[in-house]
Amino acid sequence: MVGLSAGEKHFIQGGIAQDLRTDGRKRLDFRPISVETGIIPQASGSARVRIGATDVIASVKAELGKPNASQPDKGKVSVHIDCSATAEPAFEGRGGEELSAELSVSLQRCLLGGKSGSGAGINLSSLIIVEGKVCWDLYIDGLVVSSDGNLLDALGAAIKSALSNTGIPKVQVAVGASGDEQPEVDVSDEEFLQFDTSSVPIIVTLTKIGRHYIVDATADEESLMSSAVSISINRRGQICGLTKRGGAGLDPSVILDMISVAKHVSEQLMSKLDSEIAAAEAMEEDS
Amino acid sequence: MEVDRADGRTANQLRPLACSRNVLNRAHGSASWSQGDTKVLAAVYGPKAGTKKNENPEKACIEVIWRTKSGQNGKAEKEYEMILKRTLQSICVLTVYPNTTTSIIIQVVHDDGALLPCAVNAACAALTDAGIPLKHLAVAICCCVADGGYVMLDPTMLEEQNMKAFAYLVFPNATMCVLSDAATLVDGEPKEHGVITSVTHGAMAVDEYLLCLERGRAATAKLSDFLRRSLQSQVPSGQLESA
Amino acid sequence: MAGKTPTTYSPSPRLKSKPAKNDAYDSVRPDGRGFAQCRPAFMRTGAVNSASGSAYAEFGNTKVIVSVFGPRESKKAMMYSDLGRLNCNVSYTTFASPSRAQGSDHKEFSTMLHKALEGAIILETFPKTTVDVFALILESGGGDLPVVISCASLALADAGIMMYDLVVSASLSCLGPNLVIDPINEEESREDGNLMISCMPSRNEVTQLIITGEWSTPKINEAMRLCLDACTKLSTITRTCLKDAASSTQD
Amino acid sequence: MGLPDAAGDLSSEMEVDAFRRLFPLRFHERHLAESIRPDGRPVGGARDTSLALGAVGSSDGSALAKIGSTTMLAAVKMEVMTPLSESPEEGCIAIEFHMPPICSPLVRPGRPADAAPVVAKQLNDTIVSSGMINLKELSLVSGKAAWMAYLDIYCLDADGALFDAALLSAVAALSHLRIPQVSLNDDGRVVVVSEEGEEKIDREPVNKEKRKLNLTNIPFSLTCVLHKGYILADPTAEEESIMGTLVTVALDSSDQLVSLYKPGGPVLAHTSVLKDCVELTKKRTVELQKILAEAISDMDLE
Repeated sequence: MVGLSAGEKHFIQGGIAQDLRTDGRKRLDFRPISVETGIIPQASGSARVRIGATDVIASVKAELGKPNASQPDKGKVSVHIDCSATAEPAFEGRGGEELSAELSVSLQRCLLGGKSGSGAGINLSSLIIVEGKVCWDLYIDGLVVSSDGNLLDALGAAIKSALSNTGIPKVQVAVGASGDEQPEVDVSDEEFLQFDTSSVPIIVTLTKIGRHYIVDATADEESLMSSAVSISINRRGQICGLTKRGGAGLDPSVILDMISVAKHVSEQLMSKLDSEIAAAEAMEEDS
Repeated sequence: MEVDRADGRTANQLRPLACSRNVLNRAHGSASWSQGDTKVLAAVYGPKAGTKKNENPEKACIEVIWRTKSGQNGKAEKEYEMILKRTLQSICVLTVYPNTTTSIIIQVVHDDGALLPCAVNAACAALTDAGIPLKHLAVAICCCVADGGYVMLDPTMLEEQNMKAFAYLVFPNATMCVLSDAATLVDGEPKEHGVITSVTHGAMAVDEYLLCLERGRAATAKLSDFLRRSLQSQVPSGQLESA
Repeated sequence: MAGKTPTTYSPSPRLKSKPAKNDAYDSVRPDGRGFAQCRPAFMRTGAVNSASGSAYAEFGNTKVIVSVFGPRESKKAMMYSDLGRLNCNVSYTTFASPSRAQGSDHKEFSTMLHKALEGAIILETFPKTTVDVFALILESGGGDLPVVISCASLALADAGIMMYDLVVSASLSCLGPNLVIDPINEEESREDGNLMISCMPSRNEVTQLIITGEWSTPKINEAMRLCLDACTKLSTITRTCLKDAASSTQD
Repeated sequence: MGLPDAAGDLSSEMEVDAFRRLFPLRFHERHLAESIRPDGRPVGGARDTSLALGAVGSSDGSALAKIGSTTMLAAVKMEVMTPLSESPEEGCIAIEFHMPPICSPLVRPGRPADAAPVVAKQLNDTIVSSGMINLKELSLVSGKAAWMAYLDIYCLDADGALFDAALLSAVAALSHLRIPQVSLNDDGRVVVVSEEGEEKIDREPVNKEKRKLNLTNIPFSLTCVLHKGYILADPTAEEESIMGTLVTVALDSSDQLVSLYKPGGPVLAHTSVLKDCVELTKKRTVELQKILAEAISDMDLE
């Protein structure tokens, strides 16, 4: 991690206090976002998102599986994030393991919502083929290629674009499969039905430095963070997940107006991301 | 009540003993010990610097590594390792090489009953071969108790399994010393009657256990002088068939 | 019983999940409590005397033991740091939950416990050393993490670790329109959303907040208000428990 | 603190706990000279023992045993298994001893304590060789279904004599065990007959009468420490670590010697010493049987 001298720290904090950050952005501005979809051919859906210098790749693989016994009418989704050593020397060997476990858990929490399935970004019941016997298993893998802060938002956006690029093959179930043995299922590889990602939330992380909080913090700003709140908000403005990271305590009222700010910022980010995805899809069609 | 044994031995007769020392050239000390078909190879890697975590640096530390013939180390092997470590700790002079670790590797070549006693004897022979300072040697024997309360020594695997109970006993070996007998008595009993280690399996009456102690002590006299003869012989790796 | 133990299954019937959307949410909960009523809390310090500080907590039938091993030298691999370190570990017993295989999420609990306590402990008072906080969940009756966090802060106080304030934690489930405080296993398995807050009551600071499921902002406000006053009630119980422990050692 | 002129009266100037930490062996030996121990017990006296049955709700049988401050929690969970081909009539018992990191400063999370598998093996040998459980009682439908009893023992506080407390809690948990009523449903799976409502009346329970295991000759044990001719019963962790020679004698109710376990140690155990240990264990077994009987009787009152 780049070491910051006391002078630099003071400089960054002073800047934020006057709503002017080192790279010229205001407190609530995002860095330029660029999205590419369909970059991994053998995955069902994939996307690469670059926010400033942070660069992440997400891929979605759909495979046939058996629903677990406690929820026979729902498919399964598993999120796994991997921090490659190219992003930071600290991620070498097992260094990045703790951070990637933490990222996987918060992403899983934001995507799957409550136990009864409400607020889930992905509608698990739509993944069912034969109740109790065969369903789709979605394996979502994220890879951090280069890290300059704000990993969670970048991964959230990458997963949302990868899901919108995902095609689930159409499936015929052989009739007459009685009893409890696995029914015969054939998967056609031409027609794909598009995955509906309307309710997939996006994640906005607000980092508190001194008395103010900023959006889309770079690695330097993150090293000054006293605490951070990541809020995932879906298109309808509902909050689908919230995690307060970082050590120092926060006053409840501060958290509440952080939530309102995040809702306001997420609308801009949502529209920007949708246009980027549409552009990437269009660019992918004609290439 | 004479119970004949499958291999025709009498109750107190041990299986043929064989001990050869200095069988491995890289180890500081090594010995192979076999009682009948049970054969164990022990290697000692001399006092190495440093002790393991939470071990007492003022004393030497003994580390036992048990290699089974095949497969993984289960709970039984862990227990053997702990018992062997405690037994050897009580016979080694730990204060001579403080802050060092002596590792003893036990490789089971073949197991046909009474495995732990055979390992103890092999470890003692290997320690003497490596020249580690010892207070006295340890001699181990397995006595099993038949249903009628009848005690037999050095059972094979088969006998061990279908007998009511069995006990592994470890005694210090008989010392020949110039002091008069009275001096070596410890509260009325000769020193070598003290039990270093005792592990029993299966239920038996208390006096059956005391009978095992008697028989075991009688057998250790024979074992001790076999051990002494095999150690004294100039040719360290001579195969000496027991009496 | 040699060799691989044969695979076994538990004969108890699968927890038949009640129809998820029974609209008429009965106003009384399965165990007879009101919506804003917490489970009876029993806490005691000094449960493990070979630890430098320990506590036992029983909320309804969630039973937890936490033991703290006072500032001791950290693992050799750690670099020098002039701030003390906190090392947390939460584990379940095999019989904690009805089905044996459960309890896989306790790795996640360890990091959450670490984040909840991190803000409250004055790390500068024990530089270069580590404070180990180990928790064992004896029986899991629902809402396990909040009980572990409150019990851990009590154990830290018992061990004499300098803290800004005691950390207490409460969780709340949203079942359809109702906000249900301190949920039990059954309610948690069919909740639409969950809010868990851990805070320092006298400083009115939130050290950790985790929300899952779909929430609107007004609902979050009300849920946080409910949780915070449950925390203040809980903190009075914790303080009285500490006072009794201190007074009993004097006389 | 004056210069220690003579080694003898060094202790008079230092306060007691500094002396205890610096010279633990001499501290204990001064107590033994007056044949008492630092916590006031006589040399042969055991610590006060308490037993609480039914400590864990989510298991079929459980018990919390406390000997002094050594605390053990044992719980039994019953699961159904298909019996092994060579013993179709018999169920099975799996005994597991855990030392979680909360019980002692020496245990680190992730790496199991090295004493744990040894105590687990000892427990397994003692319970199996005492023949206290007749595995045939665990059978449901011969050849098709049988009980697998998972007995898990957790050490909540390790302060010496772990084996005694573990064995006591295991035995108490097994005597508190209540086997759930089960019946075979249509596709051959064993399902608990839920007490409140009999869904299908036609399936009569398979094991109506067997509700409790009858345990014959229950084993109890006592650990003693041998030191310079003294036999200290029921040592604390400190005494165990200073005086290294431990002898654990396990007797069952008909005074059969289930196990005599002496893993090495500097002091040699002569026959007379072993006899005294067995006598102490006999007295201790009577005490423990009384405690267990009380615990079971007031548990039946509930």
